[in-house]
Amino acid sequence: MTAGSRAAASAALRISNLRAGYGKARVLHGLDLAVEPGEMVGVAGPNGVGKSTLLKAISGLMPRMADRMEFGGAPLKQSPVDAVVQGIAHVPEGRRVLADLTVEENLRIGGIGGRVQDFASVRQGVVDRFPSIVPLLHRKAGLLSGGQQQLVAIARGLVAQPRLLMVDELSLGLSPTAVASISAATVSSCRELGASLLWVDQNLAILGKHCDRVILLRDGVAVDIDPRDTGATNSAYF
Amino acid sequence: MQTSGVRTRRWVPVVAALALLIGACGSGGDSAGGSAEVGVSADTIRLAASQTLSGPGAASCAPSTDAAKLWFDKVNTDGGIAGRKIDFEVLDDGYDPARALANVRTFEKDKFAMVGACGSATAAAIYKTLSQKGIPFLFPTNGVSEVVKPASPGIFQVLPLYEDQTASMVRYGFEKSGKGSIFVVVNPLGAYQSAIDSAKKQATDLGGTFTNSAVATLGTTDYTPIALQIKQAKPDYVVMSMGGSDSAKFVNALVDQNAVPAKAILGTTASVAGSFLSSYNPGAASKIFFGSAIQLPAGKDADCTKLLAGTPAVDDPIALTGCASARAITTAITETKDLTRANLMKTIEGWQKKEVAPGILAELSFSSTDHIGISSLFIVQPQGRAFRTIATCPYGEDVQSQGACTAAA
Amino acid sequence: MIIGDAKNRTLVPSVAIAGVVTVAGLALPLDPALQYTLIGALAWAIAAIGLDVLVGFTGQVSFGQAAFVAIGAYATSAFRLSMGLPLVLAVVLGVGVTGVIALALGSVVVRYRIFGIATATLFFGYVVVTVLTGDTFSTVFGGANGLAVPEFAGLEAGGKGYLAVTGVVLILVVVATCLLNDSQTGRAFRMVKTNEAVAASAGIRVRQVKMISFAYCCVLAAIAGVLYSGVVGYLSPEGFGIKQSVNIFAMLVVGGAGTVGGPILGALLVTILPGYLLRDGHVSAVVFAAVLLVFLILLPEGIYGLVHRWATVLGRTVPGLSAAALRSRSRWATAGRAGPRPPAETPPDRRSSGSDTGGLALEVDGLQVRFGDFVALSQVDVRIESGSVHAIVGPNGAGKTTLLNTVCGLYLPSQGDIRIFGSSIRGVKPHRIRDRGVVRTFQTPAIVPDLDVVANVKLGLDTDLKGSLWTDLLGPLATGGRERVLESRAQWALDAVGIAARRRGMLARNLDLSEQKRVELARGLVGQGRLLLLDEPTAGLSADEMQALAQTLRQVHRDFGLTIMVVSHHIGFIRDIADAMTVLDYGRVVGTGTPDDVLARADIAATFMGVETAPLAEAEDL
Amino acid sequence: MGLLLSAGISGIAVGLLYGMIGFAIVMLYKSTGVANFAQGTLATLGGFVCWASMTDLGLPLWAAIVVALVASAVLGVAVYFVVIRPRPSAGNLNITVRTLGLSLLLLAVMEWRWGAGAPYRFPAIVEGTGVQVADFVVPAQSLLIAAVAAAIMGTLWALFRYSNVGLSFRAMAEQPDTARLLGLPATRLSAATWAISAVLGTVVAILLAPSSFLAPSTMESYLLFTFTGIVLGGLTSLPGALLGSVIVGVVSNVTIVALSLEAGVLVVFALLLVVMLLRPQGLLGRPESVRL
Repeated sequence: MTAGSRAAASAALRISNLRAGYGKARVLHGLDLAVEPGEMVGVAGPNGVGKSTLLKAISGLMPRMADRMEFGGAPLKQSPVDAVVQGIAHVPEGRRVLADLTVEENLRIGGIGGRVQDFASVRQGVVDRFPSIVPLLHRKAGLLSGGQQQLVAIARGLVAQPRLLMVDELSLGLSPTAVASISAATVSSCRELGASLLWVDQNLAILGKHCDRVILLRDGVAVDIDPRDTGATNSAYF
Repeated sequence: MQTSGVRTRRWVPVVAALALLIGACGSGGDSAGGSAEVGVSADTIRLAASQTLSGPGAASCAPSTDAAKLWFDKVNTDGGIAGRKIDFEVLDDGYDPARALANVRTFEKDKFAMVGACGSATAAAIYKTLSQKGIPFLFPTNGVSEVVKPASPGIFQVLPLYEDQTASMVRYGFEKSGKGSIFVVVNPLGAYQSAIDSAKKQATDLGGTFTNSAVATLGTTDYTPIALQIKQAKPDYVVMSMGGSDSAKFVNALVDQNAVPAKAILGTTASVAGSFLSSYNPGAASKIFFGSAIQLPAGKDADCTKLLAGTPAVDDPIALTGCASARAITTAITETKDLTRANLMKTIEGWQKKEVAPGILAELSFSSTDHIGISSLFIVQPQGRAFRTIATCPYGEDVQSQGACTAAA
Repeated sequence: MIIGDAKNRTLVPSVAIAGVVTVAGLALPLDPALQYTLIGALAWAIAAIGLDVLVGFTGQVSFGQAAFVAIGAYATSAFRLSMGLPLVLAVVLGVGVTGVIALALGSVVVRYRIFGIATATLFFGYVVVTVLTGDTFSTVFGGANGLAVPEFAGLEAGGKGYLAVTGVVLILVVVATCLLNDSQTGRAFRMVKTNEAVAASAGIRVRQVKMISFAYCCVLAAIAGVLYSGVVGYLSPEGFGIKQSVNIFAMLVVGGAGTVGGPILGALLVTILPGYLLRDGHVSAVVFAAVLLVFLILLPEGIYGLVHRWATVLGRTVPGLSAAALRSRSRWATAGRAGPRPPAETPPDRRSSGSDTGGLALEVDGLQVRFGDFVALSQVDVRIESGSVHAIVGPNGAGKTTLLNTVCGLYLPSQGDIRIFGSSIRGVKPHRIRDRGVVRTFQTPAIVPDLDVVANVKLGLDTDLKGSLWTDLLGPLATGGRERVLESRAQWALDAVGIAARRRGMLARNLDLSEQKRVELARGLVGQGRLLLLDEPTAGLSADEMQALAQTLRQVHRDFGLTIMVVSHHIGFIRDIADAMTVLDYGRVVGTGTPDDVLARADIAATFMGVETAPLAEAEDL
Repeated sequence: MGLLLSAGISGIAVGLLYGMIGFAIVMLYKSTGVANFAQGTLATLGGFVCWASMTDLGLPLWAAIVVALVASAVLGVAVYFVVIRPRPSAGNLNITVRTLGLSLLLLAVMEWRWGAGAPYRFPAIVEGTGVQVADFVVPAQSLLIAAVAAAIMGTLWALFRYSNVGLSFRAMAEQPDTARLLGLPATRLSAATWAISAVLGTVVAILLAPSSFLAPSTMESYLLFTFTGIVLGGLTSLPGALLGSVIVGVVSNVTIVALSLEAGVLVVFALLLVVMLLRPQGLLGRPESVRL
């Protein structure tokens, strides 16, 4: 495809005995997780179980302890800046687009922190992959609909040329059609870029449909489940 | 309650520490002089000053006590006064009358006399206490009339009040360039309202007119608005009673706005300072006339000129005044046989046309009812980075009795 | 008796500090200059305590405290000199004038946060100095040259007698401030400091509380001014400038903000160190600023906190000291037990109408809420039957919390109307809405971390704060009866939500999350709440805790017929307790009815359960 | 009338100076949440570095200005790391008071080192008679001030609008957490903000010093009016800070000329209170959504 798609070689994420939480309230107690290069991994679980905490711990946004925490063979430092440089892009829960900035500026911001050499071509690659973003480029991100914002947030993550893209609650507050189209575009982008995907969502069905592997978080530890069996598991925790 | 143990336990050490602190401070303080007069022993005379050493006024005030210190040091190296060395302590009051008063309270137990320093407000705050306790307060720079008029016991000053100075300057201006209209600008130095009123009275008495006045806080950054007012009013004279650098800023604003008055800018001793010379715009120099307590440039052979030679203070009128005042103090002490506060005051009250700092100060005369010593005011004009004396005007308590000024040679 | 009963944290050590300083000053043969400085320090300590009430207790700021000291001092002196009033009358009038000016300025500045209040008070300080210096009032105030203050009833300015008077006034101020701190007003101060929005929805008149705090701060400044003017004997504008305001601020920072004893220690250090020990102006200015910065950056708890920390460590290591502490503990504990014990079960008065059944508790009609260009809620209609449990569900960002905030008055609707028990809340302030029985909890528990559990719950009873400042200043003598009622109701509410008795004396910050949520719920229950708004009460709770909460809610709902409006993500929880539910998405209502009916709808199930079916009617095409 | 018009024009000149300081304060406040009460003394210190470079090192004016600007950038960064960054959990009030403490410290150091000879006459960067507008002579220095103010504000505007650094500032101001998540170096950006605001302050001090002279407390009264201008303008609005400052300058100068210096202070304060009462969000600020 375009220049943007060739750069990223994927890398493996290895975590063992991860502990993290907010102040006194510990959320994760000794979690093990591995994401292989190029693997699409979904993480499901009810509210408050620590899905977002997991992603924040990986990107270094919150304090954590672990016996091992490596990405591409190198240890992960406790700093979001380093995580981005190492090739981890984090699309936070609730999109968190920069409301006062235009969509174009949001994309530019995504390219500042990372390991991007040729921003223009990377950006072009991402925009090509999300054609519906083109007419929005000069609008303020805060005025977009939820689905459009989610798209911008994911595109903003992708322009950092990640080797691992982490998406928190992609489906949150979106209509099923929006969820379907954004999910498809995200997964295919990752596959083309050769990036792994760590996708946290309450919507187990959508994870099952798109991911290679789905993990269920319960009481701060991870249980692998069969992605084809997600329908049955769904009602278990609602 | 469950946790009350932790709560109550904490105060025990707090209080213990506190008691230690107070105790430590308290043990510092008792010493009593054993001689006949407070502050005078067989080998020492203790003098002190409360001076503006910090804050905006520090730069223009500090040189006076610094120079006094130099003078006392010289006296000490020369053997002191009748075998007694002078011990001189200066405390900072930051131009805050309350702090000045606090300083006086620390001085009152073991100092013989207070050496005057900067500041009308500080002098006004402390003079009553000093007077009541019989502590001499020698030659402060003060513009508040109640401090010296009527004469308070022990309070003597060299400089005339600003209200008398503005009147004298108006008189000098009218004498030199003819009568006209005046605009008065003052900083709140001393009784500034009286300074405005007396200039106004003098101008109208002499057949001139008063257009307006303005008051600006000391340290005002932008004098443009006042310059604009003056430009509108078009007075013949601007009369000012302002601090050194404020005078310079004000004069500069007048020049910038083409608002320099037709005839002259007349100022008081407060403007005669190094800070004026270093900052004024010489464009208006020929129209500027200031009253000065000291002759400028000072006589080459004067003790203080020699003492300050080689230091930047030699050109600083305030330092020269400080040194000359210190010289007057040592003269008075030397002339007092049995050194008590009362005798010192008598010595000074006895001075008639006394030369205490020839080449710098004019002759001083005091009496039991007149505690302002100066007998003539020098008129100085800035020239480049120095002042030059261009005339001498006789000065007396009664403005009407003042004679005509004589131009300097 | 007062001391023991009030179980006040700060009263004993604070009075001890003030007392020791005063007694030491009286007993020791002090150097006159030190004695003079010490009296000044005690006077400034009063101003610093006042400022601490505003800053440390209420979380506000003032950079103009010295100006209020000046107003008190000048006004009193002017009443004596210009009008010839006797001393006592002049002092009363002088302090009163200061209070009135403080209320006037306070009514404007309390609307602002730090930046605005700091600027306005800083400027006010400048204005006061300018007016005092200026010639307009120079005949009264002496202008730049200042004003000589006549002696106070024969007390020598720097003498022991004056020291004794100043010390006694300081001790009285300390006692009053500690009592205030421990009263309902004091608790309201803390709550405002913690979170103004939460305080407002708990029924606290936030602006009024801030004004009380501001006025108290300034009145203490005025008292300090009177004492200071007497010891100095001379007033000039110079001494009350911005620099002195910063000095007072430094006193409480260095001493320990948020305590009563701290500012006294700070005043001693800040006044005596530069004024007496380090006499060189330049050195003391540099040392002073450096000390202030070191405390701000490295020791924000101040001397008081530092000594307390040492004392705790010391208490563990030195047996004698801890034994002494133990003795004192048992004594206080006995005193506490000896006090009147509230009856264990005293449910709050219910309204005469009895429980709310029949009619509508809440009607939301065509509600629209906008933030600038963003429309958070549009055309929202909700009806909640009295006595029912109604759930609001929807994805993040759907507008659920916005809806709660609008119902309790924190946000203004741009269109539409909300009626609570039949009457509109248009233009009604949050605390008034609270008075109508609307009680609210928050997603993250909005408790006051540095108050104990019981005090936190008492805050929910803030319905008759008005006019209580005066009685609060008198402490248990005047408020003992009310406090007992508060105490018993708080204990009852804590019983209701199942907080163990041994946890109730702890600081709220030390509780775990589910307990904090229950404390918040207890605060909601304790007042005469009729409509309970719960925002994500289940977030972060384990399944067991959630079940326990559901049971608690069912119980209070049954016992008191409360109407409950609850926002939650947990469908199971909602099915468990709700009679009806409304589904929000993109700020609009997409479904309403009984939980079973609504959740049976395929489109809604899709949103929440991830079952792919036909898109929602209003779904966007990206 | 001509007099008041002149006063108004002179007020605009002063207001531009307030506005430039205000720009620096608002920039810091927006991106780091700190109201910097040390802005004035930091600026004065920059002015003194410039002055000392000329008198002690004998550098020509332009070189001294360069030295001062570089030194203030370094100082700004140092202030951030030593005074502001440690213990961020202490809260905004604590950190705001830290800036006051810093201001006292810098003032004390300047008094110690340079207080004795102050105020110093500072060389004007441009000489000349200036331009006559109505009755008012706009001095050449004021024209320079206007030009520099326009250039600085234009540059800052372009920086914020177009450059990656500016974009990062805006992201940090809007959502600090998200900015960190996107790998923006928050620490370096904050340090840079402090450097820029210190440099801006020094520029103002160097422009101001020729007319108001250089003394440790030179900027104090300016700072008060600057903060007032910011509150009038709306706290977080850069154009608001400029507008508010110019209004303060004009109102103050017109009142001084029409009435008295004292009245000038009182009228500006009254204006502040009226705006706070009637338009709490300031002239160009956004209203707060929560009411209490």
